[in-house]
Amino acid sequence: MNLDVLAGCVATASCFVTQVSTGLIVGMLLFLVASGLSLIFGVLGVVNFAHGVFYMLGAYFAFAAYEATGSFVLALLAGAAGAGLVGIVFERFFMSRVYGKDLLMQLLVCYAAILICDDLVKIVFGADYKLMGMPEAFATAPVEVLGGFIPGYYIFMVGMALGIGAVLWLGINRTRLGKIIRALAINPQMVGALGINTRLLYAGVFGMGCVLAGTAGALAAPVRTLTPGMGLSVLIESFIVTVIGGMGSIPGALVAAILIGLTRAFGAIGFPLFTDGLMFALMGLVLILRPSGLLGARTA
Amino acid sequence: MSAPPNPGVPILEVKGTDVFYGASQILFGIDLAVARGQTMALLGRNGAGKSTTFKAIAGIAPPRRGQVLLSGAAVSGKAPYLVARAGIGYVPEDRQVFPEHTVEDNLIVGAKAGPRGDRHWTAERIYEVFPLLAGMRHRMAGRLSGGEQQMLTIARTLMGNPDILLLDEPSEGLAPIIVRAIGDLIRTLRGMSVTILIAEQNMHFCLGVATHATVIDKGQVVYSAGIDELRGNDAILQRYLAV
Amino acid sequence: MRAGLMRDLGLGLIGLVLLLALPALFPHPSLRDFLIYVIAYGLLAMSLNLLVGLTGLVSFGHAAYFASGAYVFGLLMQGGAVSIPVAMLAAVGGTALLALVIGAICVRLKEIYFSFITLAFQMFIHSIILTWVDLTGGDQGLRGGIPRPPFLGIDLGDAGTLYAFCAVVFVACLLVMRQVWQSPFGYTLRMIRDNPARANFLGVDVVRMKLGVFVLAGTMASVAGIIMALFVSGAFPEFGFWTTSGEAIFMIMLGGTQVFLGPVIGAFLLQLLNHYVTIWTHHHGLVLGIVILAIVLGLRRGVADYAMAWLADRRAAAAPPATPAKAAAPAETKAAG
Amino acid sequence: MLTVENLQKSFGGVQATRDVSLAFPAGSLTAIIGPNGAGKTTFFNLISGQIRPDAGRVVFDGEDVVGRSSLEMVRRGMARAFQVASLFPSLTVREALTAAVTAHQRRSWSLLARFPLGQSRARVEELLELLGLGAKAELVSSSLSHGDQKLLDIGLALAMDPKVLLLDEPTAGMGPDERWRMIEKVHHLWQAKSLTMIFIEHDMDIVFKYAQAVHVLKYGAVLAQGTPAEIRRNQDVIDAYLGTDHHLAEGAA
Amino acid sequence: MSNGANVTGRRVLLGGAAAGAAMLAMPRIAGAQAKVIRVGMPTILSGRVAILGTSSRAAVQYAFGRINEAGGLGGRTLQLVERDSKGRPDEAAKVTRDLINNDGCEIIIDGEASSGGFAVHEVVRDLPVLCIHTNSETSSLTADPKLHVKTAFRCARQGIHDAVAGGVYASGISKQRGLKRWMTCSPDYAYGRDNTAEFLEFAKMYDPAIEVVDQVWPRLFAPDYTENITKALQVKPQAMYSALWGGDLVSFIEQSNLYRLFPNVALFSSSLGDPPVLTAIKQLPAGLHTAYRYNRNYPEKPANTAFADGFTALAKHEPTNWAWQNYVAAQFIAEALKRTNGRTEGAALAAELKGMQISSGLAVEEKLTLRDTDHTLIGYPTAWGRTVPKAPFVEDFAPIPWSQILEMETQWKKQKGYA
Repeated sequence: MNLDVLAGCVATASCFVTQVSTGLIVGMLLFLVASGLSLIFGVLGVVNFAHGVFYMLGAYFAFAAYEATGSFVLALLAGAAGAGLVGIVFERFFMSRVYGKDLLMQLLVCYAAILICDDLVKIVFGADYKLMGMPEAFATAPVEVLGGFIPGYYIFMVGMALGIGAVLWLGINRTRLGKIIRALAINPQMVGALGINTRLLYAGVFGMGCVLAGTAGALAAPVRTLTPGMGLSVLIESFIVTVIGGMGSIPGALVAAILIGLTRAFGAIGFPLFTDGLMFALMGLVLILRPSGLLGARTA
Repeated sequence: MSAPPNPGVPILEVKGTDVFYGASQILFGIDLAVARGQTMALLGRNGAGKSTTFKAIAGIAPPRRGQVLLSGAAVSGKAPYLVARAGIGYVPEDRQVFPEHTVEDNLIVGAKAGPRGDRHWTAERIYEVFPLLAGMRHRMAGRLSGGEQQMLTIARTLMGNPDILLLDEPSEGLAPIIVRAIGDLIRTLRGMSVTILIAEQNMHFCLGVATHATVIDKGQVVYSAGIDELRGNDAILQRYLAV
Repeated sequence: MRAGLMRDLGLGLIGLVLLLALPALFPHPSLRDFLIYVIAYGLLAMSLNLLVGLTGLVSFGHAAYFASGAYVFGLLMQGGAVSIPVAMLAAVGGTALLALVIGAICVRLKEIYFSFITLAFQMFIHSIILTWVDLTGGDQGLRGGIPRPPFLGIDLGDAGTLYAFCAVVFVACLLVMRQVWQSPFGYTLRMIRDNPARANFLGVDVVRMKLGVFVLAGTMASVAGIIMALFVSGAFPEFGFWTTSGEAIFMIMLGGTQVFLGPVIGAFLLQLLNHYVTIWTHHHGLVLGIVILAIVLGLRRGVADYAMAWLADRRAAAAPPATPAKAAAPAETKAAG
Repeated sequence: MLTVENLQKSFGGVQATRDVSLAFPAGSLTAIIGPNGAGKTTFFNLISGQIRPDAGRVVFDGEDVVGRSSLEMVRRGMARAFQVASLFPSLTVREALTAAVTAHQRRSWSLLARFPLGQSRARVEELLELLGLGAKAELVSSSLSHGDQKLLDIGLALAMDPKVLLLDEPTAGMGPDERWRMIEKVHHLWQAKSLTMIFIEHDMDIVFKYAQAVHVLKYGAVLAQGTPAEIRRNQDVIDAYLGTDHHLAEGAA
Repeated sequence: MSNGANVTGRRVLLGGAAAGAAMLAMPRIAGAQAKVIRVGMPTILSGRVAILGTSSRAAVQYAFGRINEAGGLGGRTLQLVERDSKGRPDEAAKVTRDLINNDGCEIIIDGEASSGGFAVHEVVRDLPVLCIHTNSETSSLTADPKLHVKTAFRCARQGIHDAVAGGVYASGISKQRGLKRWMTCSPDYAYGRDNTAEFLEFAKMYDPAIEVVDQVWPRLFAPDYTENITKALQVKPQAMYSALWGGDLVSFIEQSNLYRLFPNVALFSSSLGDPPVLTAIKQLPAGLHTAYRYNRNYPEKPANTAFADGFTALAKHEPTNWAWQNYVAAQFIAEALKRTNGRTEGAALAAELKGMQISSGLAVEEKLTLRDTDHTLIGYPTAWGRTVPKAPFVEDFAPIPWSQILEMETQWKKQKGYA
């Protein structure tokens, strides 16, 4: 433990700025993945244990598109859309058959999806490490803010994530479609009786959740190594975020992701030996004190 | 309301409908017709098959035999949402409002064009007809009383501009005084020539609001007539409605 | 019910004789290895099913107790101060204590939150194993093998004796679990599984009952861990990783949760599947995934449960329409009408 | 047997129970009526220990029991049945009753014995006979008819050998004939076991025919209490609940 | 794809009628005169480190293929049977037993990472066939006499050798450039911690001016290292040591590039010099220091280049560190079999392998030796070099003399109580 250093960092503008930005950088990709997880749980009531797969697929699709076209914009779109499409197929053909069944059935379908997709990625892309490479536009020196440094790509990444989060929030709370989706979460039969195609909507929401994970994967592809099975550690972290924030709550996912990000950023300064433990401890504490999470509505 | 394509044809027709749940048969050849502007009461004891008839019409419990026709076109076999789009506005029992939506958002979720693209029910028009809801438009629906929720569910379904409104047990579980207010509302809608089919156990309620009545028992239609005729038929009232 | 007990003891004895006879009839070491694997993972799956199938508690973190049994046992044996039976008792007792502490927190949570917190504790224990390198050897596990000094004239260094020992322990544990399954305790757990709130209103202390079975399941899992440690002569952090819990869950789903021996059948099938799939292809993830999908979406339940339901259907079809079918109709009418 | 004094409870600012004081003498049969949302079920939850009141006293069998858990209330002799039958779907009727009796006998922890325990048998047979479910003892609970499910729910409560039995809408969801059969049975049980019974009911015909006393709740407060005849004439009750056009108010039953 | 899968007549399955299908294999054609000598390989073929197994497998297949094409060993051919342990040590133990007991493998090449390696080691103690560990770098596996197994050898780099070499090299640079403030960033598990501690021990021994100002321990397989990198920005060390490897190292370097970390901090990496890592990194900064893992230009010998070309043709990528280790192990096995005239008993082969020397393109001088005292490989390249952005990615290899390494190793063993 090193509280003096921690206090010193908080008091120094350059360190504070850098570490806060670190927290956001770490937190924002987690937020994208976790918000997809939360959206799916909130509306469909299922836990998508295969969510990491869509993060991985987003990264690989982006990688493939970037290799083929050299366009970063196309790569992002390919990652998001590809993950979304696979998500819709997965929902329609597999996941939708275990709605309302017990948790274990859903767990196993997801487990199967993880096994199959990891193997398929290995067959198609190989077992070796891949990296998409940084687009030219971002190959600049980090931006200096109050003596702290923030890489340009990360500013873009955090901006994208926040923007997507804002659009998601507005979409769910302000648009008619969003209101219908919230209604679907509460009472799907009734929504159907009002003339709305609930199956299509379920697939759409599941796909949207996967688009969020895929976008995160695509955004990560320039800076994180691609390997089969790369979704796992992201899945576990985004689970922690979802549980802390409250299953089904997207604002909760944002708060928890930032919380985790800052915990890691300042934990690295103050408690370098226990940074990961802090995350688990935080989750355990939340589960014990407030099982439905910080902003979760459903009671446990 | 704009006129349906074939004015001579009943808006809703149920023909020889059998419904099964698993191996057990619930409905045995139900025949039912509702003409434009009627308020038809579907009467019967608990378990007689009223809700199942409604579910068969709404596409939730698809008939194994028989047909459901809307203005002469078959809707049976379609998914519930397609039945709703075809113009059947189904209000299930138990007042299923979206509790964490405001009153207005409940209406917005229900809003859709009618089967012929008509949109004569708007939120503003709803508030005229349901003045009680107007004052609560920003209230969470879950905070409304049982009677207010019942009105909201009816209003929400009207927002979909249906050709016919199906009300399943609108008086169930409500205090007698609220039941009367719901009755007043239905009479108002009747006055606006909205076609309505009501399933009820509460005979007295129905006698006050309906123009026609069909009585079912053990999954079969046993009587169908104008409401005044039923009122005078003590045999039917005694035998099937246990009054 | 004396008769039931005697019958179970008899069946247990027959099972044990079969288990012991198999390697004698087909004297090939790989059969023995295979069966020990089935025994260890079967026991783990059976113990998990006390929670999942009997009590309705879906634990995602059951492997923690498997690992705890293996590590405590392995460390005591490497310490060299105690004999195998003493180390086994200590490992089981230590794990019971661990399960008591963790369970006291976990069983208060419901449904998916229970699953999550058990998972969290498992990750916590796994990370302790990984980071406490001085004690556990970290990611490399307990190095240097686990000594198997003879006790009471039994030498577990001999592969045949080790197998026989494992088989006896296995059958003994099955009998213990069978007794739990058929006891008033077991039936009270079924009440909790079906409807905990109602059980509470019938004077059942739901939280304490859950804690009781949680500890019991933990101790049984620790025995499985001990068998595994004896067999591979080591203990590894993977024993306590979520994938081990996941496999145990898959075994009970594969075999069936409502038939007593379902999980063992699942363990057997999964080991068989794993064994052959890894031999014939390096895309075993692909194959295993497809098999899982086929079972979950095709059978929609474990094979033992499926077989039982199928038998029940056949019997129902053979007999004249039974009362249950008639009685069911009005209930459904009501639910629907 | 049971008295409550000045009971208060609010949920997130909404007063669900306001200053409720009621008394239920030993061996009485009392109905609680009121419009939806009047706080009837909340009242049951408060006295059975499921939720803790904000203020007030619950005196059960001469002792203040506020704050006791529902578990303890059951053990002290307060059992309840539910509006929607609350059963153990996968257990047979006999298994469910036996397990309930075993729990009542504090033998749930028996690990060494086999189920069913010998000492529960006579009691289970008695319950089966009392409920008239003997012929259906081996059926799985979930396959029972609606009425039998409600009956079994009451039977589970009776297995607790209660002093006070709370019934939440025992006739809910039944047809007219079935309703009368059900209430006859309940009435019979009340007489046979000399219980103190409190039931929530919407069917005024049943209430006025069987209840010895009627308590009317509205918006969480006591609107009226008295004999059925008094309640039927009570103008407040007519205004708030029965309404003037109710055929019962005109005395037609 | 799978070689082991296409074996015919390998096994016959009988479903046991009694206790629900029993598994049983027909006794194989055993003994010294079988036409084919089967070599089993438990390794990791799935998950994040699948490349470890795929490249190990390819290397052995390449070596066996060349031996078999040249007529085999006295008319007998070598055949590899590999099995995926999925990275689980207990699974590694199980498949190893199975390879020996069931598939008729008479020799084991243990292609597991360290943890699996210890598990396989214990199996070999039970079933004494010849086993060569090819991927475990943990020193204690062979250095600790308590763990000694008569028929087990290690044909892989050893942590302690690397640590001495790294210490010698790093201290040279630090003295020359005045690098006093050091930081470490290594994965939080036994290998990462041991490797880092040993490196620092020797670096400080040779240059006492070195001061470790901070250490960070990211989780193994962590996707993101930003908090560790920005920590380095705050600490401002002059040099950094990292035991990160594989995909983790690729992420770490690329993420550090975003912060322009390396122009200001001299990186010393134990694992950067591995071709798959070097080729995966899109913007490899120049001048990073790395230990040799594999390089087609070093040692500068035709045999090495031939191996690189041959392997690449088969595996479709450059050889990895694991590839050369397995390739060399296959050569040792072939030589031992030659000397035993095809006898495959573990004891007989072990007797030959003790102290065996072979000429190899991978030897830093002439020969590679399996040291008889502790059954471990010496004489392999322990050089350090500097990165350049384009192929061959690492240049200026500075060899560290084995005499110096062996001297330090002896001291270390005494200190540990191993000798």
